[in-house]
Amino acid sequence: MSKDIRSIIEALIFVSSEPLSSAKIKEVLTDVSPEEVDQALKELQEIYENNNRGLCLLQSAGGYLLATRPEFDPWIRRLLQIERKSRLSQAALETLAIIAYHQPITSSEIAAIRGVDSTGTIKTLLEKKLIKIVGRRASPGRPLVYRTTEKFLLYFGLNSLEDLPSEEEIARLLEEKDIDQN
Amino acid sequence: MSKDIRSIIEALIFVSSEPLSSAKIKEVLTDVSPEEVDQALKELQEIYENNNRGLCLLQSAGGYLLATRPEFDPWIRRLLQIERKSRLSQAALETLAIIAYHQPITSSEIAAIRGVDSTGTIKTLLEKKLIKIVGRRASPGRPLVYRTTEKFLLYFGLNSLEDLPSEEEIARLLEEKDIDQN
Amino acid sequence: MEAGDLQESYQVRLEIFEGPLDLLLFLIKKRKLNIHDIPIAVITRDYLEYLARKQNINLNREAEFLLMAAFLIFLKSQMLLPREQLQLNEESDPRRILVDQLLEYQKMKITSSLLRKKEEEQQRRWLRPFVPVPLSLEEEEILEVNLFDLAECFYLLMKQKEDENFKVLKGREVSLEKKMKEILDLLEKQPVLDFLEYLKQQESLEEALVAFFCLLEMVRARLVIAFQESLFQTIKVWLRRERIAEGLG
Repeated sequence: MSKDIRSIIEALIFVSSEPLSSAKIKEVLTDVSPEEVDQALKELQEIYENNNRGLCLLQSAGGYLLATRPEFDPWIRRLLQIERKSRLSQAALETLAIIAYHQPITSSEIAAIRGVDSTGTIKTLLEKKLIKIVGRRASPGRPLVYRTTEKFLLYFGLNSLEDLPSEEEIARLLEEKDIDQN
Repeated sequence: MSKDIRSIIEALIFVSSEPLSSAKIKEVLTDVSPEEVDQALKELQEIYENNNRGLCLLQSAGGYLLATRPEFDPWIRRLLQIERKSRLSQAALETLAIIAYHQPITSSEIAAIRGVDSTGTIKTLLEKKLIKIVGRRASPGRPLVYRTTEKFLLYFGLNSLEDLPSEEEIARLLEEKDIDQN
Repeated sequence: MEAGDLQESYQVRLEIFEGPLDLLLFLIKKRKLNIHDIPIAVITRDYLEYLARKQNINLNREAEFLLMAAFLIFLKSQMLLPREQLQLNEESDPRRILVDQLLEYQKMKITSSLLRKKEEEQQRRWLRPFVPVPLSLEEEEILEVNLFDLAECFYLLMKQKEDENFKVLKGREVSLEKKMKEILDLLEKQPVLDFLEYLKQQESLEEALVAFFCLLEMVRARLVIAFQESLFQTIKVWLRRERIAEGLG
């Protein structure tokens, strides 16, 4: 039976248009205990890790999804006749990093950290749905407040905001960089 | 090497939105002989036939495609319905936007702005508890009057209706030049 | 560092620096300076030298680069105060704000380079580009929405509705002319304007930038005299009396 559950879950992940959370899987598999679902998910992940085939099972934005392995990118682009995907601008990345770490945050707070006005970049990020407006700050002028979205996690392959490097990791990276430069 | 070819082919079939012909695969894999491609395809089919997992490799309309096994259909339908329920349609979004900014408002006023009858969408929004009936307008026909609910505020992360972005703010965000698009 | 040392770095056009902090970090690294103990005089000279040589810079950003220049000059004057008054402990070090800002910005730069790596890896993974068609469900497009979508949707509907009569209400936009008039009015009332004090009173960064830009314009147009001496802690601005009549008209 457990083998079947894995197969059903695999099929569900395959047809899902967004990362499929284990909660949703449990909602669908009403006659299977939550523990069994978790176990089956674990086994499925192991199968994908070990079989080294064309697809891999990713855990991103709080759910599971199927994707091709990165090393096959050149052939896929040849098939789809797509140039390299366009990357975010440096300004967009910086702004995202600031929002990710300081959310919820206002436009002027972002500008204060970057040292430059960021309205244009915020607009781009909103349009790309990497950030969203979540309300207003209760301060003079009642400025709009921004947060990162699920799509942000998905875009960078993060499972949750906790996957972002910690202060310590950043500090370590900074030190390494310093050493490199000397 | 043959194993790699199988994996590349699997990835290619996965990302292809229509059945992928072996001719197309051979076009992409220029440095692999046609015989090797045919052999790899045969092996890939055998793998899928024997492993009895959630997906199968179909050959139809002159090409290969990945699909879920037919026996998992009931669960997939259940999943798609759940996914659907938690989302809004474009029509629902438009209607909700009008109600949010123009409340209290009647059904015919909504229809006047959208240019189409909105009775069905209003019903959906009522079912989702994003809007509610708050009374009747004292005008001919005494039409029902709608408002957004607390759940609406929750859904969009707002404290109150005053937190809705003003038209000016949205206009500015939309018109702001993308300085970062170098 | 002599002028020549900057030559090679000058090959990099100003646009590639995201802003003044980016440029400052670059200069600090180039000289291998300790970020916690920046020799302000040195870095200010490098910074100004860099700005002076630039060509074709984005005017939107130029104001921000210039604002930083003004701040550096201000810091330099602070650093020249007599030693005993300064007591260079962490708290009273006038460079503190700048250092904090640089450190935070540096952190964000590191993070953004990590994000860049993740982006690269993720971009080489391909998801299924299509959603399987649900068998018998209605064909309505379904979507996930957030507040921006909601507001944008409403805005676009209204725009459609009121098409040519629709007036786009800009947010509180500060025009150069208005700001310049405000500054000139102030100078009419008081002999000397403490410019950094004035900048601090501005409600937004944008407004402060416009104000600073106005000052530069007025100096260029010889409407005012701006004076900054190391012993003073700010930039002082006087009206050029003889020019005002023919001035802005």
